[in-house]
Amino acid sequence: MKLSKKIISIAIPIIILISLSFGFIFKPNDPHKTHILEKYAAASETYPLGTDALGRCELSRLLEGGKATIGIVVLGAAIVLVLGTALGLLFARTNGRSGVLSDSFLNAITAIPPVAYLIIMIGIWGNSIPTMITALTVSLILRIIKLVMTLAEEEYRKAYARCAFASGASHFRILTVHILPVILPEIVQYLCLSCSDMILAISGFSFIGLNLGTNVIDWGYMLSEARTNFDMRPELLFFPILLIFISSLCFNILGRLIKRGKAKC
Amino acid sequence: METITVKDVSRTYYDTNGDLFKALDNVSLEWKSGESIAVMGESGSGKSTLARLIIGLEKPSSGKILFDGEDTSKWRGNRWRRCRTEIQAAFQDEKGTLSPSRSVMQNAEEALCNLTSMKKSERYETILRLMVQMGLSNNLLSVPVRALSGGEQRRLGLLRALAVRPKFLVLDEVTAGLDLITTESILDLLAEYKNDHGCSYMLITHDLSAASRLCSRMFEIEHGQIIHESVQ
Amino acid sequence: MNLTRGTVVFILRKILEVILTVLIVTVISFVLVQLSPVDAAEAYLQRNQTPITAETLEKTRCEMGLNEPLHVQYVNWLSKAVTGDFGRSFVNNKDVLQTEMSAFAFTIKIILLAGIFEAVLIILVGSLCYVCRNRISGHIISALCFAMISIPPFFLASEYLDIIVVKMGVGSVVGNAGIMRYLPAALSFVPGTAAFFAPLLATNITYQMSLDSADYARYRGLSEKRILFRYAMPAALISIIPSFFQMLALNLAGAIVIEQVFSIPGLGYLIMSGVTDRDPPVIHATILLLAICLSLFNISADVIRRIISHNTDLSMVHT
Amino acid sequence: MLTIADLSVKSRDGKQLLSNVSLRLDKGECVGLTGASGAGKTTLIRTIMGTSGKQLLISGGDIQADGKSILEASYKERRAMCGRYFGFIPQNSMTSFFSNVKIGKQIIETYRLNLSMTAAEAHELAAEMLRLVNLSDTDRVMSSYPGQLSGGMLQRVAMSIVLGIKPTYLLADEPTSALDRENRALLTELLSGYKDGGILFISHDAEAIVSLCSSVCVMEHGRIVESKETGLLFRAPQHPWTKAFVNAAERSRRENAEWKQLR
Repeated sequence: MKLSKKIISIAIPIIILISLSFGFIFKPNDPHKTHILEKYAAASETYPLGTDALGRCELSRLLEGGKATIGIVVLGAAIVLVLGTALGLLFARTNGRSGVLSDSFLNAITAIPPVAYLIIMIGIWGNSIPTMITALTVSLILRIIKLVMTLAEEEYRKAYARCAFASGASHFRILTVHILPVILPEIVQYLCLSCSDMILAISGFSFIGLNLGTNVIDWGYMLSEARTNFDMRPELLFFPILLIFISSLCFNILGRLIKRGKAKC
Repeated sequence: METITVKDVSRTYYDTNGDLFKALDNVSLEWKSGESIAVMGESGSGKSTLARLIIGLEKPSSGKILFDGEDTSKWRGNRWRRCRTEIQAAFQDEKGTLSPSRSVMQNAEEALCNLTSMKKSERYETILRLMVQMGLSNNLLSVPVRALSGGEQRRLGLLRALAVRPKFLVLDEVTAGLDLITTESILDLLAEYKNDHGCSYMLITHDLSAASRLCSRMFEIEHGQIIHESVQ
Repeated sequence: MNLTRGTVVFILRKILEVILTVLIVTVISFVLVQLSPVDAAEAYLQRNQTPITAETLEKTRCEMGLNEPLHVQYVNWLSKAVTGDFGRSFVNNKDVLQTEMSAFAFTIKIILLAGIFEAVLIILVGSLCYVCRNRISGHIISALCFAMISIPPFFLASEYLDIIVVKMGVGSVVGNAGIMRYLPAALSFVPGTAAFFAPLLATNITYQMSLDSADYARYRGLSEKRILFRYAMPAALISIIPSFFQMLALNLAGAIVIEQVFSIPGLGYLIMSGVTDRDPPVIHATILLLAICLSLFNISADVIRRIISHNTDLSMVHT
Repeated sequence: MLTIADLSVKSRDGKQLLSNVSLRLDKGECVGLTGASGAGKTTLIRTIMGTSGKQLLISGGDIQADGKSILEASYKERRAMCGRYFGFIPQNSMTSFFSNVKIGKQIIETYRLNLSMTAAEAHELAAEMLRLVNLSDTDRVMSSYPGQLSGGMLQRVAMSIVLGIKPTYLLADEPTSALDRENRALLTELLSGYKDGGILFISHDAEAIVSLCSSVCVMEHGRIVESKETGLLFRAPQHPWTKAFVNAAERSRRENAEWKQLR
């Protein structure tokens, strides 16, 4: 029973995240089409959550927004997970000698939090989905490579790695077959927590105007729009922030569950 | 392989605040096949370092280790792998010498997978036979490694090394930290295996009774130097 | 603190790392500006409504020194930057160093103010979390904290402005002097960070209280309160400080968004305006300053972690 | 006289840790307690000391110290007995002292709490006791951190604390298992010299048990399976675990003796 309880508690956040990022497939109507006549329409059959200041369907905009905000983060995280772990294992020094210069270089790069890199890149290139994805992956991947290297080197010094070597296992086999399953939970956990930070950062940027391009809808932008006529329809403000909160919460929950799962096993 | 010679080997490390620390100070000894030797000394005397050098986990700072006259310090990974079937090791490290993410069966067959071309079924049989011999019940096979007790983990480490029928077996403190009864059972098992398969041990320990039971020659090591050799 | 050879080497390495960070980040910013779609010279001409023709472009580019190859530009900039001369802004021709310093003053005030509030709140909520760790109230508080982490600071800031200032008329949107200028901005960081660290402090105190040393202290006759306040609490607090500093670095990066919401002319504001107006000297100088601040926060976290791990073994549960 | 009568203890999640344990410990007497690891020995110490709060539930039996039941005593009274009335020697003193506080400070704090004396008197007593456990360089020991001293020295510091306070009952939880040969002999000698109270000596170390304890109890899964005078136990063990324990102890004693003549 215990194991299935854990699987369920991991499955729920994942299902929520998937439904939010792929919800746009089921959007009732075109999020961009404006119907000035039906401005601020109440919830109805055609507009399940009513319409916004320009009469656009709120629900479809929310679902479209999910694609942008979470889609980018999840895509970036996937790239970072695969590439970062591979590069991290590749660079892990198994001969025990730690190069001072390369360590300092790595520390230097990762001293800057990913959000700061995001700002520098977005600021200079202007914000668009490709920029956001490259900025996100580049800044996160550096940290993942450093994390994987430190973890792999730490595990390599442990007795079981020495024993595996004495049993004739090659470096590659020790790193992938023996060490990777041990350090993978921690990598995934770090990624989940970073995704949560990224969601807040992305929506923050588009909230202050650095949005993902003119025709791209995302929750931060919807939030800043809804803010202007806040007292007319407060729930227009409520929906986006609720979704930002839920998606960030799901990533945090995933991160914590994986850690607790790791701590147990 | 017939003899392993250690010719005035020294090994130095840098300790935490960067000063040089001599773990081994030109040690020389002969280890012939068919003869078991014991290396005795208190913790920190350098005996585990000697074990790691002989198995090729580290390179000596100076001096040579010869396998039948061939200098091993120049060997690369796969050259070591070729001689692994003849020399194996079992370590003590209480944090566990078994791969935590793999099951008991996967750990047991690690040496067999890497060194022999045995098929899955063959490997399964050998492991089962050895499990019975070691007094480990075979329903432990699919259990994760951390569920095993200290004694069982030690025996599994031994089983993994013995599975490839090595001629030389380096045992680094395999009975340390175990209660008297489990120690006894492991020593009985090693004695019995020695008579059946003629395997020669290098027993590294600070436990006098274990050494006197299994080994004919004993070296006492202190601060990285062999200070006394005696024959039983 | 005994300055062993190891510690001196460590500090030297850390200084090297700060320099390396700064160099890398400034190179990145130079390369990115070079690759940026809009050319600084063009933007300058547009601003001054002079017709953009081949030779006017060429002339302004010469003035700006943008015509030399990238590495020459970088070396010139760096050599001048070292002496504190960051050149003049292409937009308002003011000395860049002045604007940087005043912007820096704003941002640091916000971060430090936030840091103080966070520290106080962490200790209070953390101890509360520990005291009622086995009761329902303890679980409720940690669940609340866990949820607070996911509330974005910029939302708290915008809600403060919309509801408290506009609706209830308390305080004013712009132009409140003195500390009131930074307080709301600083306070918008506090809930998120405090909510992250409070349960962490509680777990650490429980960890410290369950150690062998605590047990032996009990057997030696020390009372539970004495062990808690003289040994467990300080140890737990000290072991949190390194990651607290790293969180301040994160707040610094986040401040950029908050400053926009409150329109406080801090570093974030400067980066945004520098970028939208295509003003390379301001961009490079601000990014340099940001890189220095961020790496200093990061390095201080490492130094503290080293001091902790060296003469004490306050191993923390997790960062 | 410390008498434990049919003590049964359950953990919070209902696991039965001790079931009707009975034991008597007189002043000046040393009773050995041995058994496979996880047999409940540490639980017994925690129950006597009464420091585990809600984690352990007493489901039966009683502990009488000098005629008064300590289970009925208030929480405050029981905590006051720790250190003053019940002494303790840890198994691994490397992790038992606060690693970020100087040894001298920790000793003086213990003395001042238990013997209500001034700092100067406590410092004087500490120095005297350290010399008693032949840690003659008292200033260096008292001004160093636990991390800077060896396991053997720290164990002797713990012993010096006990000698200073002279508790009526001394509980020793595997004091010799983490030590090498010389320190083990030294600590055993110090323990044998302690006549100011009863010692409950928990250990696997057969040699120490033989030289220190007048009677030995063997525990298995929270139950006392055998309790005899030491000589009788080693001559005629009944319980299977005791038999194996005695054989192993006998064999290692003989081999060590042989090996010594050889050298």
